[in-house]
Amino acid sequence: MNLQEYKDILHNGLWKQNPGIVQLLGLCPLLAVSSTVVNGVSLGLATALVMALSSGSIAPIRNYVPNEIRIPVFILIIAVLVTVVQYLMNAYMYGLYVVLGIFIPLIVTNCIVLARVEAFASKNAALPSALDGFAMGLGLTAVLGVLGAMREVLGKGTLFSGIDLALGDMAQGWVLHIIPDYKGFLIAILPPGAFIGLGLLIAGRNWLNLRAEQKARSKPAPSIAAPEAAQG
Amino acid sequence: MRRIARSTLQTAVNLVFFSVLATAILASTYFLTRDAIKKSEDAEKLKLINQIVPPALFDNDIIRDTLSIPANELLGTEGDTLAYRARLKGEDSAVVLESIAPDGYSGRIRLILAVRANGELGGVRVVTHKETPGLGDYIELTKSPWIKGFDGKSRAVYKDADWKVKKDGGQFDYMAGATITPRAVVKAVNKALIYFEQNRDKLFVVNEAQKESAK
Amino acid sequence: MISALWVMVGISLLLGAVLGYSAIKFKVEGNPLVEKIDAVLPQTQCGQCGFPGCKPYAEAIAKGEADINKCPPGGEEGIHKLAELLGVEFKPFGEGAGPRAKAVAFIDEQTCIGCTLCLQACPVDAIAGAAKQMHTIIASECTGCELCLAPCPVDCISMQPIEENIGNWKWQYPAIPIVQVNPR
Amino acid sequence: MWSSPFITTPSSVSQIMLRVLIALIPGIALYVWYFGPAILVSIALASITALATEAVMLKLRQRPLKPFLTDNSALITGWLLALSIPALAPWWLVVVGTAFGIAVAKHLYGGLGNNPFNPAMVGYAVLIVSFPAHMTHWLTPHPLGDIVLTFSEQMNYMFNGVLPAGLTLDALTMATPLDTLKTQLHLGLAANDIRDMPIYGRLAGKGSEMVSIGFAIGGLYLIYTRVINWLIPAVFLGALFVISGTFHLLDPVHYVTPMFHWFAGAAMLGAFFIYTDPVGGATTFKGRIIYASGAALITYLIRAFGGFPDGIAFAALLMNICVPLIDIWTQPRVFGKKGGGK
Amino acid sequence: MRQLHKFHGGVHPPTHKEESTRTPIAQAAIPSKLVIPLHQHVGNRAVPVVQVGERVLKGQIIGRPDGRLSSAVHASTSGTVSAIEMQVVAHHSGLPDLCVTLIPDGKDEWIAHSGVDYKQTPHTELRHILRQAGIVGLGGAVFPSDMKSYSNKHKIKTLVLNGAECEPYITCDDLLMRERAADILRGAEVLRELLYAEEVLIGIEDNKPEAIAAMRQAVQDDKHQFMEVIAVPTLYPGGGAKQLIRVLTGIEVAAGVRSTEMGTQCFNVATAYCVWRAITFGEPLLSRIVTVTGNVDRPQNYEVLLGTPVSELVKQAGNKPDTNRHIMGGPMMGVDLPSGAVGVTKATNCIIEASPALFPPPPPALPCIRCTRCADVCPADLQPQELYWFAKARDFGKTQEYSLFDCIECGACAYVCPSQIPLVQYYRFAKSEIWQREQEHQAAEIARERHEFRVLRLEREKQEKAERLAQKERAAVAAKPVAPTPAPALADPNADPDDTLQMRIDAAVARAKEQVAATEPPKNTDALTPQQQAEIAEIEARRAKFHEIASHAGADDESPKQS
Repeated sequence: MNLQEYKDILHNGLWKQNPGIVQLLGLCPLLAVSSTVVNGVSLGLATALVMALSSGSIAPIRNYVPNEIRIPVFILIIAVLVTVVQYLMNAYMYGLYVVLGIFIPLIVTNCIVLARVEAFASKNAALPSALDGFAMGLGLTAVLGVLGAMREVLGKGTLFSGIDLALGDMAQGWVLHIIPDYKGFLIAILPPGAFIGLGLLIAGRNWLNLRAEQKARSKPAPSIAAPEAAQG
Repeated sequence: MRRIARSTLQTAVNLVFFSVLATAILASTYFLTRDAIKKSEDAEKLKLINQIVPPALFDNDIIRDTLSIPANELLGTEGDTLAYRARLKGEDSAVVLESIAPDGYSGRIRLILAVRANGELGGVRVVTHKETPGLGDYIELTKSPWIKGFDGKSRAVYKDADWKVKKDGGQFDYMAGATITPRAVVKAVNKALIYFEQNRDKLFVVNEAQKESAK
Repeated sequence: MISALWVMVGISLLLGAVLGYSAIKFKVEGNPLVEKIDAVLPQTQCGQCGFPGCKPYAEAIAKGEADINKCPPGGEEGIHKLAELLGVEFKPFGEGAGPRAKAVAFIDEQTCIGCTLCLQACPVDAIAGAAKQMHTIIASECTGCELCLAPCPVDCISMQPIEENIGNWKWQYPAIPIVQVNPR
Repeated sequence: MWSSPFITTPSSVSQIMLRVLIALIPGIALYVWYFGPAILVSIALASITALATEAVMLKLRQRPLKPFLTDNSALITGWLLALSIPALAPWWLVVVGTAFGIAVAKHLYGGLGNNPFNPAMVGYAVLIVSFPAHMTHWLTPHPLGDIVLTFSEQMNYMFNGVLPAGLTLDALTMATPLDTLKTQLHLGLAANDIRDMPIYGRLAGKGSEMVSIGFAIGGLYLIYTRVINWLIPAVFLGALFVISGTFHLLDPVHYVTPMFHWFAGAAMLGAFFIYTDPVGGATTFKGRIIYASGAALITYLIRAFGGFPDGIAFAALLMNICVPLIDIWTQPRVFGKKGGGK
Repeated sequence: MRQLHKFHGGVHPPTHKEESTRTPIAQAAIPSKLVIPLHQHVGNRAVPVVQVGERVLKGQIIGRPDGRLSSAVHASTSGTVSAIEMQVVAHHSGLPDLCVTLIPDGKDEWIAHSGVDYKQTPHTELRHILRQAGIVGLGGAVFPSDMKSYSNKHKIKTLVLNGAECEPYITCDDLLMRERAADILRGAEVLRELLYAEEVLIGIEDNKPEAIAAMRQAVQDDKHQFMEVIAVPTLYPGGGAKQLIRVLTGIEVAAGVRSTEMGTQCFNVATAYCVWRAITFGEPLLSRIVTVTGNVDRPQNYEVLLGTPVSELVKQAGNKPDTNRHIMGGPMMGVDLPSGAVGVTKATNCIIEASPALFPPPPPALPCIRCTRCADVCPADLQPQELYWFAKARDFGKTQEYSLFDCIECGACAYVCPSQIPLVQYYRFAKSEIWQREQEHQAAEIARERHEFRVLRLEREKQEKAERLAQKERAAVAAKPVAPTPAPALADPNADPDDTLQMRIDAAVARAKEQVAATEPPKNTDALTPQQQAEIAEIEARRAKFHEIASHAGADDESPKQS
């Protein structure tokens, strides 16, 4: 594994195969908790942590797991890691734990976690696997953050509301009121806003990609080989 | 046939190995975080209570100084609820009650309210509700300060007729277009105060369990 | 705590047993995917994909050894069909590997010496003739694969594009002048 | 080469849409008569917003402006939206709703003809979800309100949010007849007693019932000029009548008469102008029956049991989603073939 | 009064029939040249049987029918064949097809011909006469009438005679019925006999009262007992065969079903007229009635020799300078002719001279708003808006699911479309794409089979060769003392060892090069034994045959132009 390959892994997770807006995996929590930046980023980071841990821990044992029980064992490991994260959050970030609620345990069933384990960690060494899991998680976090910001600003006129839940009381004053005396555009906060926002994000990414492609076509550039996309 | 049996056994043993490993990890995390979780939960509860019963009003362990109240019509409850008692230097200062307003626009509204020993309201907060977002949800403190209008009110000053929204001739504000929700809340708070009046003596009784834990 | 452990052990014993049993019992042989891919390919048997015929290419795709954009006679539409069938992304033809205009081979009979080399090259037996006798392409059977061009020692075979006539003429896609999307 | 047929009827999309606009006029006239001219400002504002949004979106999508700006479809969206929301609404309410409808519900789906949902109803849904409080301030009809705002006073409120001194919104506005009915039923009153309240007229709400009649007249004109098919309005009103009638007969204390349901709220507007929107509507004969009766059922369920006072818009959107499926399953029998559908 | 039925949909375009019905049918002048396409009918193109420079007589066959489904083509007047070549014909594509150009000598000299008494003649012979006379459906479908005039073991109850003529502008059948009703009915009687039909129903749209009256009079005069003239409501496309059968009998003939299977058959009135002329007088189909209307001074019906160039025909009606195109057929289903030079064919019922004022170019199409006006008027009960949607998206599978091939391309949908979408064009596009795909698919199937067979064959040959070698060895071992082995057969080139083959090729290459250098005649066939010459002749014949197969591949009507 050379540096370029690590770079590719990062590029894949954050942009090329972004789970949120390219692979469209794990949309249920994505849509449900992205009503504010803090919620979105927190769940995103929790997911990234789980993904890095699960990919990183499954990769070294991948050769010892018989094929018949591959999926059960993977799920088992993911479930354990998620529960550990859940306990930790319950203990040390209780406010956030309450806000994110059911979506923390639901990380287990978030298909992006299993998808990366299956597609990448079961074929690669521990370090790149952990990086891949983390990069994918970061990609998801980025989408959650941006979507959360869009919805929060439009819906409430604030940014980082609830940041004290994640970082403690000292962060209480960090909330930005972007638009003072804002009436609130509720649909942005409500579930439809999540769908519309995600649609716009996907469109935006495709547009950027198309533009980059056109630029590349006008002056041929060396194509970057990338690991195959995970499907499912 | 032997091949199948062997494969079956092998796979089962493999899976058992992994699950025992997983259980062990889980168990250890559980024990490591158990106390911290308990502490955070209590801290969170205290935070909520502090909103309606300022810390200056009590010096007891209010989280543990509880009384179980069976289902009651005035409180709108349908099962046992807990009342938290605040005491300052041994004197009863306030009680925190749970109440349910059954007739919100879209279902029940769960409230907690603090009543001071003198019958004044320490404050009211909405715990859960399903009112229309943007219309009936101004009863939440995060959306509007409306709920603070209850602070300091008592049945000594406001008679039954006053415990209504202004539109119906009472004393309480409401927002145009959403009157059902505040009506329900005002009604529920008034009934909870009546309950307090009727059961005042019972509410502050120190039960045995409390005595034990106070030691 | 202990009970939790027993539950886990019990469940994993049971599930592991079931999985181990079914892994042997319900093993699936063969690969129906190859047939499906082969049905999409145009059957020119031209070998332009680098495989000796359509079926071998289909097998290679099914195994994941070959890209889906290696079949010029199938055109972009063929790639789209393969992409859909396999659930992968569309991949355009590489530089200069695109499909050419449909054509049939034609033997210049004045030059043909009747060597039968083209007969042996033709994957669909579309050339009629025998040794020392001049050969002729049966145009209706010719797939336009061009495999006969190279072996001909006297270069008497050429590809003749199929011209448009009343018989094979097609209605054009109606042009809608109103949608003037600038080519981007 | 030019291909047959070489002749066509002189009809055009623009003309069809214009007829729909014309058909809205009787209802609007009665609206002005009973509720004052504020609605005209709303309509004008919605029209300008609709055209401006349409133009911007066309430009962004690199489509020619002229044929689409003159097809009158954007105007219909604007007018229907303005008629669906309270006339005495702040100006930005109309603007946000119309712009959202045209930009998101119409152009992001591909513009005229490609929108699965009725853009006006999407705009309405967004508004009622986002700004429910503003969507409850309906003007009191002329014969009821003691205070009548002048035109300039209405404008002042819409654009500056300032009411004449000493007046509150409460004094000028009221809940809709459907909303009032719902509230009062909630408070335990019987339907009959509620209907005796002064805000109700012979059929439904005072004033608004006349507006409904105006829309019905316009709708009949559309059927007469064959701009719309008679089937959808007929089935919708018929189904609404049957459903509400059944409930009314079973329990007259809690369920009002079918007539009330016909003339209250947006039922007439929906029957003739919203459900008949061809783009998102069912196209087969059987499909239209399913579509319209489904809309009637959803409308009634929302009115009688739901969280919103009226259900026309949500019924339209929900049935819009079902249209592709309905159309697939109700394909008519092809000439000479046995059996229909697939 | 007969109970009439209805078909779904239909439109009422302005008829424009009055213009061309004011004067009786005129005889068009013999033009300066005739361009007679050899493919004027459904089926295989006729094969030319005359030579350039040959003098032909009126009624002489110049193209013989080729194959079962085909029809003869005749010289419309006497004259000299000046060319047999590819020329632009009356077809949507604007592409050329094989035509015979005839320069009339003005004598209009008939070839010897005579008719038969149909009652005394076997049916097979009657059909043969029709085929040799080039009789095809003159309503526009140009299906060979001989193929339509037997019942295929089905019991035919009703013969429908189509005089509806529903398309605007066209009045040729109207005038024919007014002026030649008796012959039409006699032709119909022949067809009825051929089909053993119980009754003949003659459907005429009620906007042609004179024709109805004339036909009724003729029925009475000739005492046709199985015939009835029925006025049907004027509604386009009521003159479509399926629609007329539906209106008159209530029977719906689905796409892909022969009407004979449903017990009916339908002929155009003009076809019936030609049948009568062909049987009783031996006159082949040489001319037809053509309405010349639109942007001309004197709209009128002409009896026109087949092959008359359109521009020469319209000159007789007084063409106007602002004419920008000629439409063959009606405005709903007609063909925009690629040029005025194309000859009138058996399908040419009408020539509409179009000007921008008369037929303004279509305005730009707007998106479909699913108003379903098209579905309301579709006579085939289709959902044109769905078909359009899928055809536009090139989702051809879906178009077939929505019964694209039941579309009769009547144009009613496009006529009413408020968005001015060229719907029919989309359907034609989708249909021709599907046809092509179908052909390609079949070709791929055949190629696969042939390839698999080849692989099998090579395998087998290899095996056989090995076996033969083994056998030979055994035989050699066994027969060594007796006799030398016979020389190996030279006939099987595959059995030759590769090196000898290579040697022979090299020799051949050298020979070929020599030939080219010496520019010898292509066949080095001097000094050959008669046997060799016979062999060569046989090879040549085979080659010619292959060549023919090769050049006719794919399209059954392609000329041998590849060589």
